[in-house]
Amino acid sequence: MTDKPANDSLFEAPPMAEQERMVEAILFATAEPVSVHELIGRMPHGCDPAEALVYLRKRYEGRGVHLVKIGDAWAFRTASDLGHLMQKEIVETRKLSRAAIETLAIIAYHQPATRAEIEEIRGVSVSRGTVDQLIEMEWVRLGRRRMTPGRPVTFVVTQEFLDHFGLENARDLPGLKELRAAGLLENRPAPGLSQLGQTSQDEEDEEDDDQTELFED
Amino acid sequence: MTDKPANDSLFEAPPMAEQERMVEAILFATAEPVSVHELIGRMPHGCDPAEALVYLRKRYEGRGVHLVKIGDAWAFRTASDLGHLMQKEIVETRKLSRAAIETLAIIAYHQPATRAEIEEIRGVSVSRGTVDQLIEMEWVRLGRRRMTPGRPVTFVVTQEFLDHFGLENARDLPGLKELRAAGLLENRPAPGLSQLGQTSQDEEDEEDDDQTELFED
Amino acid sequence: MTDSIFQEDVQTVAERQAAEALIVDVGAFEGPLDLLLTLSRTQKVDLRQISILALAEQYLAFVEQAKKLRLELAADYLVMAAWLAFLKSRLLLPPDPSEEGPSGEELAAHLAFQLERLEGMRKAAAKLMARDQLGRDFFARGITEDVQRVRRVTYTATLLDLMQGYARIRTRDDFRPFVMDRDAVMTMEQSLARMRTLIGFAGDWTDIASYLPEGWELDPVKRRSATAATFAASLELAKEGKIEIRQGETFAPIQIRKREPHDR
Repeated sequence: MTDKPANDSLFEAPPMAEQERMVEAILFATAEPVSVHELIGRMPHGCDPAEALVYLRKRYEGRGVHLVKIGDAWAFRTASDLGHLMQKEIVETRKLSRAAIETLAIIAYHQPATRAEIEEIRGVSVSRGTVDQLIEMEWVRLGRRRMTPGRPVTFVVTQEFLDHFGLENARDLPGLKELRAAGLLENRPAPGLSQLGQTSQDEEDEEDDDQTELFED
Repeated sequence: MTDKPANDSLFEAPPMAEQERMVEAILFATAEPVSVHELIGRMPHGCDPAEALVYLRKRYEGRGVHLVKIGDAWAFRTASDLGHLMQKEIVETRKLSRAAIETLAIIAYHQPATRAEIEEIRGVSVSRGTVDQLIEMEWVRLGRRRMTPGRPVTFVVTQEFLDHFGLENARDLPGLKELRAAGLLENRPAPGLSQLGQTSQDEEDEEDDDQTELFED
Repeated sequence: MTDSIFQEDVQTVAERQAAEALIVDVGAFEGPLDLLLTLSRTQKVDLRQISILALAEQYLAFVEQAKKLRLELAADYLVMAAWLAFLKSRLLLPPDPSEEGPSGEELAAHLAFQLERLEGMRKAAAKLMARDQLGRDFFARGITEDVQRVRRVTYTATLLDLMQGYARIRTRDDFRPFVMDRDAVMTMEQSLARMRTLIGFAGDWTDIASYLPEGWELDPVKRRSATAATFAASLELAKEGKIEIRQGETFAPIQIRKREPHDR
């Protein structure tokens, strides 16, 4: 690969080809994505796993196993066109209810999302069990509290969610651009008094602009 | 990815490169080594996994993971020279135990000091582990054997010790008077014990003299 | 049966659509917004071109039908019905300039937005679930190796710790209660017991130093303690009349010998 000598260190780091081998071994040994930070911690002083990952990813292009990025972590995953060979390995995931799937999608596309926002979008109250199930599956976790009256908790998707759906990050969600372009990811409060949903404090200012934008033409 | 679609036909097996990908993915994802027999069962009709394994094994030669044969089954294994990467080191800095500090202090103030002397000064027996720990830390090393009956080993402090504590010499350690001046000593010393930094050997000799004087004719 | 078909023909479009919607079980809807979205599909137009007025009428007809069939409708369906009735009146009546609040168009636009957004999320959810999934379409490593967590503990101490430690020992030494030195101390009782057994063999004058327990004479601390205890025991034995005791001069060795009974 490369004989690029070790730099940025007082100590001699192993050659890049060797670093690539090390990253390969570490990532092969685990089912969980490993962050660059952890790779640095486990490899000899002066190593540059970020660079090694670039070479390694290239090496596995088109192979039966791919190197994939999940958030700021990396993992080997089998090529999805070979999934049919792995019938034996299929892990039965719990069947999600329609409510759970919709709730998950709303959290993923609107994150961070409060329960009130989820309810407003779905037009029904969200049962406690639905969010709990998603949290239990480790696809959803609590985000920062919203800085609005009542300081409601927010929900965000996790690295496990990204890993499960083969997403590098939440920006890669399918159809995200189109939804955003259509203005459907804006939190638009109901005009005046409405039973259909609560206005979210922080978005109130944008109210007028949004509406004209969408319905002008 | 190859452009040849997976072929499940009875007559035409996928090209060897594709078979190699398949074997790679199966061995990667399966929880135990996989036999050629099982590979044949899982791959499309007409495949020759035995041949694919030959290519695959070659491909992984010198890599971070190797293709190895275990009995009549195959599996990927971490290259043996990289086994050390399967450790995650957590460095934890702890304060030295009271016993170790006291033992160290006695050695530093009284060096060279025998175990018996340390025990005499501390008033309790010194566990083997305590001295071993100090030696392992390279703060204490063995000195010359004492020329007394039993020729006991002595302990002295090391250069590493001096470096750690910023001392040029163990004699630079503050004496009892200075410790008191610094508020480190609250109790008044017993008469005759004000001199600190003397080796216990000296004290012993003096005691010896006193006693002989008293009891000899 | 044919009668009823002819009867249906006389129904208005809205009524027919409401009847169609009713084919779907009410329980299958996830709230009034979901029902509205389902009803809106009967308009067979893009959601952006939907007639909110027509939709409101469809919904109200649905609720009417449900009431006729004595179907139990959850409260939020009825709330929505009331709101849509209000919206319908706003949309039909010319705007009253004295009236406060948003116009019927604004309310309708928001409802259209909500329907479109819900539809958007439904489609997004479907796309998400259609993606290749871990453990179904692609797989993680099957044989994993445990990462050993090696806890390396480094110990440290400061010069202050060292000095305090030393000071602690020295000061403790100075004031250590007598009993703490047990192992280097010989009590008079111990010495007395020892001498009682040994004295029988001591017919001649013997230095009391020779009565010290074996090994104690090598250790200065032990020797001092044993010497004192032996001396005190000697005095006790002399007092009992068991031994005689003598010393040539000041600091000369103290000697003892057994006192024979006939000496009395």
